Amino acid sequence: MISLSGIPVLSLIIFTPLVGALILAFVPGANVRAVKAIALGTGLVAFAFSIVAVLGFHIGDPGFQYQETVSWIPFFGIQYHVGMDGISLALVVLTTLLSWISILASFGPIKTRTKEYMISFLALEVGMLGVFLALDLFLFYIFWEIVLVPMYLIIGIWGGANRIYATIKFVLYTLVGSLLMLVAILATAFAYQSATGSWNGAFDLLTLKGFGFDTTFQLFSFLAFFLAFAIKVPMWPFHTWLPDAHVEAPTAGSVILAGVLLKLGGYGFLRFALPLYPQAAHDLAGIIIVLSLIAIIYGAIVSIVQPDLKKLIAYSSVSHMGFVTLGIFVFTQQGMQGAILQMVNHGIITGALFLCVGILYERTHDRRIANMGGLAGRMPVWAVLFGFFIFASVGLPGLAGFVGEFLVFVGTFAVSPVAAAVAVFVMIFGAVYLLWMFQRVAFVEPSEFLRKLGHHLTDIDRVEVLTLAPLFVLTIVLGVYPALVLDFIQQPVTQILHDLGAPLTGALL
Amino acid sequence: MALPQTVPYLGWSWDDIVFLVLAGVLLGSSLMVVMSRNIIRSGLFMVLAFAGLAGFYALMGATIVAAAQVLIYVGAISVLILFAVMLTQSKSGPASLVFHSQAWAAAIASLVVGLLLVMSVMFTTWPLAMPTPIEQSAHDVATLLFRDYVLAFEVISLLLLAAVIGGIYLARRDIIPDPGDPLTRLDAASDGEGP
Amino acid sequence: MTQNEWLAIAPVLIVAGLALLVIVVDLVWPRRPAIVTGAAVVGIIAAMVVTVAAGPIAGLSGQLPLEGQTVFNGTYIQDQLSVYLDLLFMAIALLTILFAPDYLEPRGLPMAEFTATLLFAITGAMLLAGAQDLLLLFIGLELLVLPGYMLAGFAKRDGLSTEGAIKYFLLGSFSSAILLFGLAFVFGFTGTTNIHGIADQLRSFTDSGNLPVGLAMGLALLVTAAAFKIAAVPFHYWTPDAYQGSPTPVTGYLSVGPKVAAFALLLRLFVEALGPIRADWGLVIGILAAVTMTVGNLAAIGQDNIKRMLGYSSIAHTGYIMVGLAVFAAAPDPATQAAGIQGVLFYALAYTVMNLGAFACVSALQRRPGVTSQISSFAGLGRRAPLLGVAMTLFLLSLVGIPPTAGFFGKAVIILSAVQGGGWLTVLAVILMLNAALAAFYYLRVVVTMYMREPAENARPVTIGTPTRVGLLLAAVATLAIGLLPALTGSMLDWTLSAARSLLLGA
Amino acid sequence: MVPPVFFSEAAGQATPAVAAAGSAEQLLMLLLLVLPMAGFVSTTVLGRRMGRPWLIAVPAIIVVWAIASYLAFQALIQGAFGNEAISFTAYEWIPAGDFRIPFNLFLDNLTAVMLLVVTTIGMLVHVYSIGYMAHDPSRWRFFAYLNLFMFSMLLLVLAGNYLLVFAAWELVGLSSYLLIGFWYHKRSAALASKKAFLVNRVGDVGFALGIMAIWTTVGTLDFEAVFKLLPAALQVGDIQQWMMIGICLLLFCGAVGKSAQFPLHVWLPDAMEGPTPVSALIHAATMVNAGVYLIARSSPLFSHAPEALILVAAVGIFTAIFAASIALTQKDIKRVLAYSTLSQLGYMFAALGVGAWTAAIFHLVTHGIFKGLLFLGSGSVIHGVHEEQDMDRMGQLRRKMPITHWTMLIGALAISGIPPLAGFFSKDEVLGEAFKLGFQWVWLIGIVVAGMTAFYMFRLMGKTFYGESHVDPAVEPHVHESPPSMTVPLILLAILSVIAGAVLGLPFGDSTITRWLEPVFHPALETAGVHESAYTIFGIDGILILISVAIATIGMVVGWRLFGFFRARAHLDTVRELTARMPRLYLGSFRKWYFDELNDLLFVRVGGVVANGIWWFDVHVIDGAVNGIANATQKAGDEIRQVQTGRVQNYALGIAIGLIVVAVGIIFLTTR
Amino acid sequence: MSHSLDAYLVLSCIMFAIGTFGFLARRNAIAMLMCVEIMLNGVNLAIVAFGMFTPALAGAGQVIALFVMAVAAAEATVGLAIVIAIYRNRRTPLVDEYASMRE
Repeated sequence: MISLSGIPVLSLIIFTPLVGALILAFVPGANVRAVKAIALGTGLVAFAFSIVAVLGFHIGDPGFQYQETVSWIPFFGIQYHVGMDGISLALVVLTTLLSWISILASFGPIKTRTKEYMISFLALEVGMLGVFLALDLFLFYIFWEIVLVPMYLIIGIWGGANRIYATIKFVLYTLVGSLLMLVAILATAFAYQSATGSWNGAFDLLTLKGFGFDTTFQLFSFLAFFLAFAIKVPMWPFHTWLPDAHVEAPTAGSVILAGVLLKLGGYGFLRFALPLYPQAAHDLAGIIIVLSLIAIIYGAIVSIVQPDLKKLIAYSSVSHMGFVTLGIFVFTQQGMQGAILQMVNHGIITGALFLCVGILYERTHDRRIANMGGLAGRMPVWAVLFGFFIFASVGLPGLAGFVGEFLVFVGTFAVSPVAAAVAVFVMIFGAVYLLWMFQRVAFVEPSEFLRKLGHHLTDIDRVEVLTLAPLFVLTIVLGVYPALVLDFIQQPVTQILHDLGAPLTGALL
Repeated sequence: MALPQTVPYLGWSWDDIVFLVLAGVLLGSSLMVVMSRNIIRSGLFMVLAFAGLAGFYALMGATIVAAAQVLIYVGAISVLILFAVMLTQSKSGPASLVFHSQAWAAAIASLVVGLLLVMSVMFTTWPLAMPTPIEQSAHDVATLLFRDYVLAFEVISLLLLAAVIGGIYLARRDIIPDPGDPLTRLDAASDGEGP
Repeated sequence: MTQNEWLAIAPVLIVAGLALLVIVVDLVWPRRPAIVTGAAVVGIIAAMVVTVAAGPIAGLSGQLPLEGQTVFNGTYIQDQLSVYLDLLFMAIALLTILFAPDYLEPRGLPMAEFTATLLFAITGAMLLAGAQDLLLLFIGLELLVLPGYMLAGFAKRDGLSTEGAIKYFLLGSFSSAILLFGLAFVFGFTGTTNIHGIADQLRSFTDSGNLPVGLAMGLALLVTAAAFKIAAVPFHYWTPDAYQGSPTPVTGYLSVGPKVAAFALLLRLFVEALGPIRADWGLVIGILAAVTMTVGNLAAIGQDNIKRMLGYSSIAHTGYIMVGLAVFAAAPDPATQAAGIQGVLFYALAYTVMNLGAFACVSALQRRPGVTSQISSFAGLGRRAPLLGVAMTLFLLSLVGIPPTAGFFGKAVIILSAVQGGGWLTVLAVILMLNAALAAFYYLRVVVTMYMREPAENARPVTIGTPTRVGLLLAAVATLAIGLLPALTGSMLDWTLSAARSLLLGA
Repeated sequence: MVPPVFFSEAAGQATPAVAAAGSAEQLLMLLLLVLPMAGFVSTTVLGRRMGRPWLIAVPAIIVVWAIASYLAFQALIQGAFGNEAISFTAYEWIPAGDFRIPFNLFLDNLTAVMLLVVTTIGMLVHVYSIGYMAHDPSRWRFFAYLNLFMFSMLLLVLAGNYLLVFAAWELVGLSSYLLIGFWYHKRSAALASKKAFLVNRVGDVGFALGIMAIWTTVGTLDFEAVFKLLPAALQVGDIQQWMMIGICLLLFCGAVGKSAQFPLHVWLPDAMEGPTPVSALIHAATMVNAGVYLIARSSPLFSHAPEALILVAAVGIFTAIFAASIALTQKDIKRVLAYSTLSQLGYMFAALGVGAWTAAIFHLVTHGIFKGLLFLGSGSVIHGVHEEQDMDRMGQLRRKMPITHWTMLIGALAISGIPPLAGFFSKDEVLGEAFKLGFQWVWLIGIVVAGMTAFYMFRLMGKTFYGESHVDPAVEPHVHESPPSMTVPLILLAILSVIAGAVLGLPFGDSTITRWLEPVFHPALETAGVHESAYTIFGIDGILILISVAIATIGMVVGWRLFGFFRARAHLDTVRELTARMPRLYLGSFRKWYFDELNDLLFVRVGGVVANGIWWFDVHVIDGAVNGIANATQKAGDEIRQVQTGRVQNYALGIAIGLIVVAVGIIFLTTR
Repeated sequence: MSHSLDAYLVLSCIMFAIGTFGFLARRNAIAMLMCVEIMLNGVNLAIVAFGMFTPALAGAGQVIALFVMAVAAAEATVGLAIVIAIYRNRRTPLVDEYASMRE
């Protein structure tokens, strides 16, 4: 452990990408090599900072660490207040890691307007990191919305054929949810102000979370937060933007979208919705559990018949993220820790899957499963890696996916065996769609379509291996030694459950 | 010759008779302004209406206003309007249709508006009003004008100046630029009409 | 006139004098737009400096007492509100003048007349901001709108411009008559033209449901006319036509100047004079606000002409600002009432910079005559003129209300006041937010066109003149800085709140 | 069956005590896992470039075998660990609040027996594969996978808690998937591997739920603790009897999947698409026994749920006869063996169900040996006739492949239960115990199955080695005996098949294996109230033995009569006549009672329709609603803009109407 | 009657309504302008009447009426200038033919 007192670690993490983006703005766009180098360098520096934060982190300390508070709009008591606990830490590291991987993975595929692309990407990273670190509701909301714009551009400019439809759908859908959340944030702050007579701390999570808002108010505010987060997660039935966005986004966009953006919703529930409105969370947990179960099974079943690789993975995300919400809303230590672990795992695994699909797309310019086949023979290393991540996604023990999923199961079973029994069926469906897809892509003889490509169908190259390697290692490490994450989130989850009060009872069976 | 206190036989005060006559003139000519087929006749009826109004002002004892009414409206504005009518009527003949196709709707709407206004006036007791007009000297008016409303008075001059400057700009006939001048042609299609 | 009166009126005088000066300059050096622009810019900056710097002498900038100082026999007031609005109007004038040459010069439209007319209008707006008397209010309003009609028709050889102008003029005069009748009712009922006098007279009608019918009718006339001036639905019909027809810099001006000034009228008339009977007009304003923003946004969605689209969108923004007024009318406690007014003022500022900025981008794009204001003109702008594209994107995002832009903070302040008010105001806040999402639909369409569509075959590079560059920079910086810069945001919030408070002292 | 009433005083010593493992044992146990894993990793990385890719994998497993033998020797013969199990925790795998799952290894006599079976057969199969796979260009993958399997299987038997077992359970499933699909370019192999994994997953759902139920009830998953706490909880009434039954049935679900019991048996025959050594190792000798192991391991729980045990017995014995009936008519040599495996596993489950725990494990061991032998033999045959598996294209191979022939003959005799070979002892134990414990119906069906088993095995032998040659004439001249690397394991396994039964099963009554496993099953037997009755070789036991041997002999003889034996001719026309006489039965058996068709209908067709239906719902209803809202909004906007006619009078009229509305509204709202 | 505020007010309201009708119904721009003038005059009548009958106003009515006249004059100036400008473009004073911009 290293001492980091007095160093604004979190600001360094958040704003490193911003600095990178500003530097890029002044680099001539024609100098693609420099642009790429600066972007990757920035991503790596941010990653390094986040590792520094990990090294300096006190695991046993239940509160927020590295807190920084700067008064921003004192009129309303709005502050630049950031802090990190175990949950933020896990997701921040995930974000910085996936960001530089995505940047690296974009080197090949992004051939036009590289500079703008990289600037968008770094801006996106700023927003995501800010969301995970903000402790001020207003600040949180700002970062939350900032995420939207670069993603909008990334899908809309560098995306596929139907990108404009997809990107507008993405933005509008998310915006509808988040704008209502803004109303709730402001209402919450005001409720605090009117009760205490002061705006001081009215937007500060740490002062607000112990504050007992009245029941009706909690209900409405929670619903507004819920809508925002549910759309982001996305929970059934707010998920239909996801397949479109994923299919149209460039590879790295999909990686970040699945890897980090979806986690914003889950994180929002944990960090804001539950501590602020515990009563409402209790009241609505039953419904949310049911929605999660639907998402889990429904997403998996719909995945089975998807003809497009990316769409399949997108729907599988709906299913996998269902575990996250399920785990959160059963209000048990195991469920919640499992949910967080599942977020990290899903980020790694699905990110890797999208990278794999992207690598394939680079060579074939196609993602239709029907056109694939026999790739195990044509691109053996790729097939091995793809298969590896598929099995991780299936939830094979020893790889990352399993532990989170199982913890959610266990946590759910303790509350509602029936819910667990329903959820556990995804073990079958998940295997069905992934293995069937893998069979059609990698096995049997190469299709006519692939044969025509001839020698263009080369195996994975060095840079691509480099993008997948960290994820590969992490998938194994987190499967074998999940304590790496679980230890960090133990205390915060205990704290959240403590804030929530009584365990969930009578919500569901 | 002294008139009797009231109108013989009717028992109405003279003022009332004057009021009725003026009201007839005012409303009748106003209607004619609105209804007349020929716009020039409309304009002339408007002069009459304005004059009738001046009569009312005089009847109430607002002599300054009455005078101004004659000067400004009857004198200046009417002439201005008539000039404009002449200017725009010269080439194309009088329009075959005076009224817009929505005239019936307009009639109903304005009737309702009028009824609402009249009823709201009738059903309201104006708390500060006296039963009869009050004598007001020109001096009072002048004092108000140049003391209390001095700023407004200054501003009015500005307003008129602005109107004049703008009016001149808009109405003046520019040296028609050469139709072959690309600038002019582009200008014509500069807004909205393009694809 | 006393020294105080001179000082209080000094900004107005400077601006009015500047209008005359511009005409003289044009007479001396005809057809030298650069000189006109330069003189106007310098003059406006001077007026702004005077407005702020003359403060200590007249008791401004913090030393100005909250209740302000009334001059000219109680017809004009210099208080926090009027100073705030004056500066805002001058900023509008400054930006408009900076943006104008790029559009006017290639079309052979005279800069001098434009500038003079614009400055007359600004004078009217400034008078409106400080008017304490119905008469001054009316005359200020006329001084504001009459030059507006002329500006709308400024491209007098362009059929669309004059068509827009005559529509604007006819309907505007119609609404002026309605307004005047409303004023007459109020004035007849209360027996005074003084704003405070009216408020005093009306104090007995504090509960809803006990207005004499004549006063109610007057109120209806005033609401109608005022709604027309701010372009609220269903009195908004003129807006799209006038906006589309006007020369683009004029459209930019029309979308902010008369609108903000009309809100100043609403503040002086409805809040200050009719404040005691706010329970009677609050609900109507609330309903109009909801209808206005919804209709404005819906109508903007399918619009292909960007000026017309921004016209509809400005209707929607009117709705947003009206929420602040509704908060004032319906809020139970003075603090929340002040917050509502603060929302109006803060949003007006944000709206000014972002909307003017957006129009400036359109006008810069149209520098080359023949470029239409169809959205398709923006195709590939992100690549043809990257900086212009970035600026336009910024303004559009701000109009949507994406943080950390001024538009977002403006909305936040208004919504905060609405949730403070509670009750149906919260519903209004939710409607506002849903509308913001709706608005994203069409604003982002422009971004799509700029970045995601290929430019037309014959698209030529876009060049921007220096004044426009400066103006765009100013607008962009303001759009970003309001909210993001702690010091600026804080002082703006403080200032708007004290302006609101000073207004409410009289109400 | 006996209700669980004798629990109370036995509770204390009922559970075997656990001792911490010494550091030497710790190291050895870890090495058992590390070596195959290392072999897997290094073969994966380096194998492609190695000329002899088995050079890492095979030695690694030989070492593992040696270690396992040493440990088993220590445990079983030396009794070095006493009657106790040894265990140790390597590290904490999952720490999540109260849910703390250690990575702990556990070794008791049951584990030791399993270790012996797994490593011995595993080692032999590895050696065998050197020859069998010699010509496959990507055989490095094969050896890597085999090592991965060994790692997983060893973890499965060594694991000290349920979750770890589950993890290993899935990992063997993965290895099985990879090995079945080894020739991935064959469509059938790709489908079979997927099917194996998926069907297994169905069972795993139950297993997983069972684990959750156990943890939720007692808050731990460690074997020792669970076996102590769960019965105790039942005793004091913390949990109900039905919960105990439920937990057992859920665990049984897992076992049904992994051990391919009815109705999840469908994957195993298809799994024969994998290379034959795989079939021998995974799908005969080791992995498929995991279900048996799991239930044997959980005997302290099952003994408290007699109702669950009845179901186990029923499923087991039904599978036995069901699979045997299919095996009668199959043409593919490996499929016959596969169904035979199912059938024999059914025996084991029947044994578990009746409470004959030791007999089940005994049969597991012997079956592992002779079925491994048979599979490897069949592999040798297939190799010999150039990858032909259809028995109708074999025949008369005994001369060309003598070693294969003789070893397989031993295997066939062993499985048929002919004394004194291995199968005789274990099968007799299973059937005898069933009869004596009061499950006469199990015994009866078991006897019938024994007859069928003897018949189909000798049908197989006849069609393959005797009768007339139907080998492809083009291949005929090249048919040859396999290389030593293949024949040596065959010979070794044949020897084991001969002696294993006698070594482990004698003396009757208090046999070696019974002594070995007594400490493990003591609590279960205690609970179930099963008391050792004296073994009466000249009483009931003798009679049972005679009956079963007689039935087996009959089956055997019918087999030679119809399909030939050494010089005896086959009577295929009789076979044809018989099948023609009962076409439905024949076809039903031949088509595996239409289970593949049923699955295809249920899961592929109906499931596909359902999935497509939900997708349709997603696109048209949910997303349709989203797009519908968007479109409606746009439409509304277009409609609203119709108001904008461009005509001033319309606008003015609008304003006037607005004025009227506002006026009426305000007057209505504000005046009395 | 001549001494009743209500009478003058009613008269003014009727005049206003007539003007409104004309404004809504006429097609000619100048006619519409004239109708606005009628409306303004109607209002002016009300203003003067209020002023004359209300002692508190003390002549303010008259002053305001004067101002309104000035404003009306300015308005007429501007309006007529615009009419003339558009007439140059469109060659017609009929407002309902100016509908190039719609929707």
